[in-house]
Amino acid sequence: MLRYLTKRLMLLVGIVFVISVGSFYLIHLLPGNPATVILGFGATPEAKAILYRQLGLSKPIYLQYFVWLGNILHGNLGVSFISQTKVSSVVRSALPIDAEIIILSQIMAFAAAIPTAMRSARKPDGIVDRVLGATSFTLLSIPPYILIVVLVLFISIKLGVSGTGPSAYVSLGTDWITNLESLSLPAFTLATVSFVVYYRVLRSDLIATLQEEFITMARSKGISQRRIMWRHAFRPSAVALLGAASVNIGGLLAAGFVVQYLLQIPGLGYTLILAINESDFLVVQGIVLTVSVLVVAINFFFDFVINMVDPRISRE
Amino acid sequence: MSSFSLEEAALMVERPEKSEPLGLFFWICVFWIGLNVFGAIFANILPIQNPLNENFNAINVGPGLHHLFGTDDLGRDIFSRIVYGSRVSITVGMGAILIGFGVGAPLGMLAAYRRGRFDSYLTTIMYVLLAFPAIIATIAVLSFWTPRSLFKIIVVIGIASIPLVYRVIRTATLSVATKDYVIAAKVQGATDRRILMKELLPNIAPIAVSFFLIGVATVITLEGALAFLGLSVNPPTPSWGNMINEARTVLTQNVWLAFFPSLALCLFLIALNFIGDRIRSHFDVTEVKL
Amino acid sequence: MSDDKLLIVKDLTTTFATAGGDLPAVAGVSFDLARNETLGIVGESGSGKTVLSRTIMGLQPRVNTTVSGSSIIDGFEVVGASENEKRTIWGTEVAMVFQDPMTSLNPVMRIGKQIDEALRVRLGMNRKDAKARAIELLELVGIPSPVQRYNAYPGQLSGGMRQRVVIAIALACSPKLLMADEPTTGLDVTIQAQILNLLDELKGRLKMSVILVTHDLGVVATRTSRIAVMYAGRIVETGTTRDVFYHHRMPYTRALLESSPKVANKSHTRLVTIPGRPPNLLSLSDGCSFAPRCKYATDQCHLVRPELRPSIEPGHTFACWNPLPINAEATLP
Amino acid sequence: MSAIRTPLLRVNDLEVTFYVHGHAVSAVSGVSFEIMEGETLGLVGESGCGKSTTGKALMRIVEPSKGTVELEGVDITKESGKALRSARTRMQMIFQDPISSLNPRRRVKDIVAEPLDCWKSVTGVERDTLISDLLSKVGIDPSVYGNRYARQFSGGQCQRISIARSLAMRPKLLICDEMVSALDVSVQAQILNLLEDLKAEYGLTLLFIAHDLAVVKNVSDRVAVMYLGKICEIGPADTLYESPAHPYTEFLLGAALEADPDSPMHSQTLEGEPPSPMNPPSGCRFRTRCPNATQKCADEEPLPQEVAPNHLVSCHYPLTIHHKSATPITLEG
Repeated sequence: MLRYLTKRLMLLVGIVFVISVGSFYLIHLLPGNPATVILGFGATPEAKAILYRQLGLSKPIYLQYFVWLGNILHGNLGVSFISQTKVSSVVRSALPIDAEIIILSQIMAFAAAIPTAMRSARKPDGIVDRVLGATSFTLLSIPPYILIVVLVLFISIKLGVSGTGPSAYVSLGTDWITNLESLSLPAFTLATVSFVVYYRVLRSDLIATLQEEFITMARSKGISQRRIMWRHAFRPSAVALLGAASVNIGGLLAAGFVVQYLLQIPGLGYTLILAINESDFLVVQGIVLTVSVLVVAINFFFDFVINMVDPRISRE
Repeated sequence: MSSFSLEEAALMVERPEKSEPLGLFFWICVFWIGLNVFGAIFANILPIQNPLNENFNAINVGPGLHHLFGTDDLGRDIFSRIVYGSRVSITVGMGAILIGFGVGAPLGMLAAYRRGRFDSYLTTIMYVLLAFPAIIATIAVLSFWTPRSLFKIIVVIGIASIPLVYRVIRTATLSVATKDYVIAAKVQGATDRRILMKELLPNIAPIAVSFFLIGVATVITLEGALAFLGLSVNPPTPSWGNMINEARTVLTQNVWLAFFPSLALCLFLIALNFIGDRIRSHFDVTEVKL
Repeated sequence: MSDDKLLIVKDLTTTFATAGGDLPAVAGVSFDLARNETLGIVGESGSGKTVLSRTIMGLQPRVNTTVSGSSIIDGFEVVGASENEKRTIWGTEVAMVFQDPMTSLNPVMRIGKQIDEALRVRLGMNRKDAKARAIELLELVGIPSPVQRYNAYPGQLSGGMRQRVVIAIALACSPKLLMADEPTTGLDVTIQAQILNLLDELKGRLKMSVILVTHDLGVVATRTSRIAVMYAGRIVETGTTRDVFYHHRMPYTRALLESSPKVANKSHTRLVTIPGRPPNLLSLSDGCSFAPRCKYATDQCHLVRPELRPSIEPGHTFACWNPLPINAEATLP
Repeated sequence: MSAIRTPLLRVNDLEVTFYVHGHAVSAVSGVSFEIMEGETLGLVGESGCGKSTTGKALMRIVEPSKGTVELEGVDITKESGKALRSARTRMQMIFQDPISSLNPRRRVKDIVAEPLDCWKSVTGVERDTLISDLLSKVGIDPSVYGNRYARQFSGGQCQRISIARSLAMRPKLLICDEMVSALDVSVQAQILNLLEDLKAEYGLTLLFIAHDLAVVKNVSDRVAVMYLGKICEIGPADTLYESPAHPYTEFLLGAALEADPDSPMHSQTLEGEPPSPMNPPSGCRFRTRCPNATQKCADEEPLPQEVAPNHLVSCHYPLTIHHKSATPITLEG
């Protein structure tokens, strides 16, 4: 167990290193002078000189990386030359919104997927399973950006439910009820996207698990169906579910970006797109770095949990 | 001899036969994909209107005989825009996944067959790339790699899909490569090349085809998302994604504008996903979870 | 009279609905079992012995399965009982030791918890008592340092140790009938001997009846008092172990005994083989299922199925139109 | 059996080491034996003793870390590339799992023709006649089943097809790795008889690896017993079974179950389980379970010594040659 975690932790460090190099190098992949990229074409020579000093652009590239890395490690993501604000504070104000949407959506997705998958797995190819299967299959093929458009059209516009449409975002600190209202559609959309994946993965894994001999063994002990499902079948299958959740997280963030952008919710996604449109390079770099590291950290966390659930994994 | 042996019967006692027939809906889906691909390839030759042709006498017309799906706010024919728009979606979807398979599949097969150091190094590298949130990286690169073009989108998504394809193909090959018949072929004196082509490939083909189709569907979805974020091909070139994106601002005035491209996209995705899913269950490849 | 019968099986039939049609895995099996008796059920793969043992206790798969006939365990009719009703006898009246200890233990649950479970759910023990009892059981089945092993996962134990754990779980609620389905098939010979000795010893100590299901005649030869030989879902011969080995009448029993290689054979001894292969259960003829492979078969055998009929020894029955002659001497083929 | 024998295969000090999490595990540690032309050598042992690994190392399916394997005087461990591939065709191997030894997505004809196609040694017409001939020899009608896919066959038939495939290049040596252990007794007997027939017809030399002592005895001229990566006893089949010199062999024979109710119950069973090959005991590897072990067994590794002609044992205290009273067995037609 400890060996396994150490190994994974080393891999994590490696991945974060690659991400940092990638994010750093992003600017050099782009055509043109980095200073021009960051400041735009209309930049004054004075501004460029300041930037050169700040980023150490006259030094060799590996030294530039270490200067940059040193800054990052001190929580300094640079200062946006477009909005003149610290990138770290931009990230800090946007990040909680993403976190809230994702946590809400995951609670909904798990709450819906686990009981439905169990119900389906109990009688595969029964009526309930077929209906759920067809529903999940259709939902699988509806991209989140279409789903959110449909939801906005029907709930905010046709039904006129206030506080759910575009630009309706209210921060959690202001009023938590209106905050929840304003995030309900995005969270629901992401929940649907996740539900489909979780339901399908958990259902097929449960069906396989329920055919295992140890389930028959559990039956022969005379314990209840409910207990067999939760204690004997769900736990081994939870590994597959957690694995799916871990893989899902990257795509979920991206889907969250689109949804935020459409509803103008000032999370990382919306901020990122605005920054892209304004060619605010440092903000883009900061967000990409933050999100990447976050995804990797979440994956690591899931690894840890999976390892707790299934003792077989760390042994092989 | 009957084709059903007692040993198999004994197996069936424990696990019911899982191989499902392909069914009618499968063939409907195949037909639908074929139709879309046909339209995308021959859009210029087909008797449909010019998708860029603006007709100010027919703005925001509903579905009808003249304009099958109606027109948009510039009077352009939606039906023809959808047909032309499928070009972008299908090209990006197929192109990117072809890059992913072109690089990832041979590497995955080779790694699983060879094992040893080659496999462990390559798999570690791929694992690192896989942990890197590919979608975020795609957005980051595309946002600054201007001007955007179909080619660049395909290349970026294609490269991002390599580790995914690698992982799926490697896992699939691994489950086959340890079978005794592979050792048996080696013992017959078969070359590695022959083993890869004759013993391994036919057995991983169903998984590969299935994953290919589901991969195309995923990339098409992603292209749509990029279009929403303004990171895909630039208007006026139609794509399903940017058509929906443009239409959503006028949703209250003309629902058809968003409805038809959304429908085209969803139906295409359903067909792809269904075929992929059915191939997998038909060949009963449960070892690999896609 | 029926009081000393722990188990009465009558005309038990298990049919699976498959893609190829109805598959009669068990077709009209009847026998009974006295208290403290050990019965061996012998048959090749696909003969229905595993399905039979599961159907007896009502543990057959729940989907696409039809069961008819009767199986009464200590007065409880299993056939037709709901899962909830059957749960009242599972573990306490009848328990099962499964074939493959690799798959019959939950890989993500500590073995102690798997033993505890039955004690707590079925016997209502509290956590502490259940743990103490589980450790006792581990000790009973011969697991060294049971206190430490209590917290082990199945993956950390060898095959033989796992099978001991499976036995401990089966014995947790002191069942009256123990079904052992190929309990030693996957194990090495020396470990197999250990497990069989353990089962023998526990049977005597805990006063259980045992049904030992196996394909290996060597397993049942010295450890059972009676044997039932199965072929294509039916019992084709049954009697005391000695009668079946030495005075068998059914040609299939003879063939089975003849075709297994023996340690005492000289090297390069030619084995007697049964021509052909086991029948397809989906397309059985009306006659004797063994007829196509039987050298004594006549037209009657192909057309009419023989029912079990008595031989001269008490309790010895066989299903054959052209049985082997009565063999007075105790000899093996 | 001819009087003058030349060794076809000479294995000298073969070692195979696996790496598990960076730990060296010696699966085979210093195995030496010879197989004479036309002879069958049986290799028995319990799971994990390294018998299968030995078989695979001979063909270099797993790489030996040390030692030599000489086939007709040529050291295979030094070959590579085409020479190795060609050397492999002079030896062939049949595997335990008949189903997984055949590619389910290829036709029977193509499977049997695989070695011919690899080497392109024959013309199309020759190929077809050769395949038909081989399939008929193993009892599979080529005109009926030649075009079927392998997945449509039962275990016994798959094993027949495997045998046909292995004979296509007319090999000298056939390595049978547990080839009948997955089969039912009736089918097992058919395959064993077939193997003996083909051995005579093709002039084969066999290495027969199995865990079943009775099966090994039936086919082998000489038998080698393995324990934890080493051969502990090797000798002519009949004398080795009659009077084992190594305590482990005696335990193994004692644990083998005879299909006879009157066979003596062996009160003495081997206790415990084999130690892990990751950390084998010093000196004699069997000493941890051996009732006769002394300090000498822990300090010194016993070297093979001859207790009877051709009968070698690696034990400091070999059992004295005595004649066990064999179970009286009468053989009938």
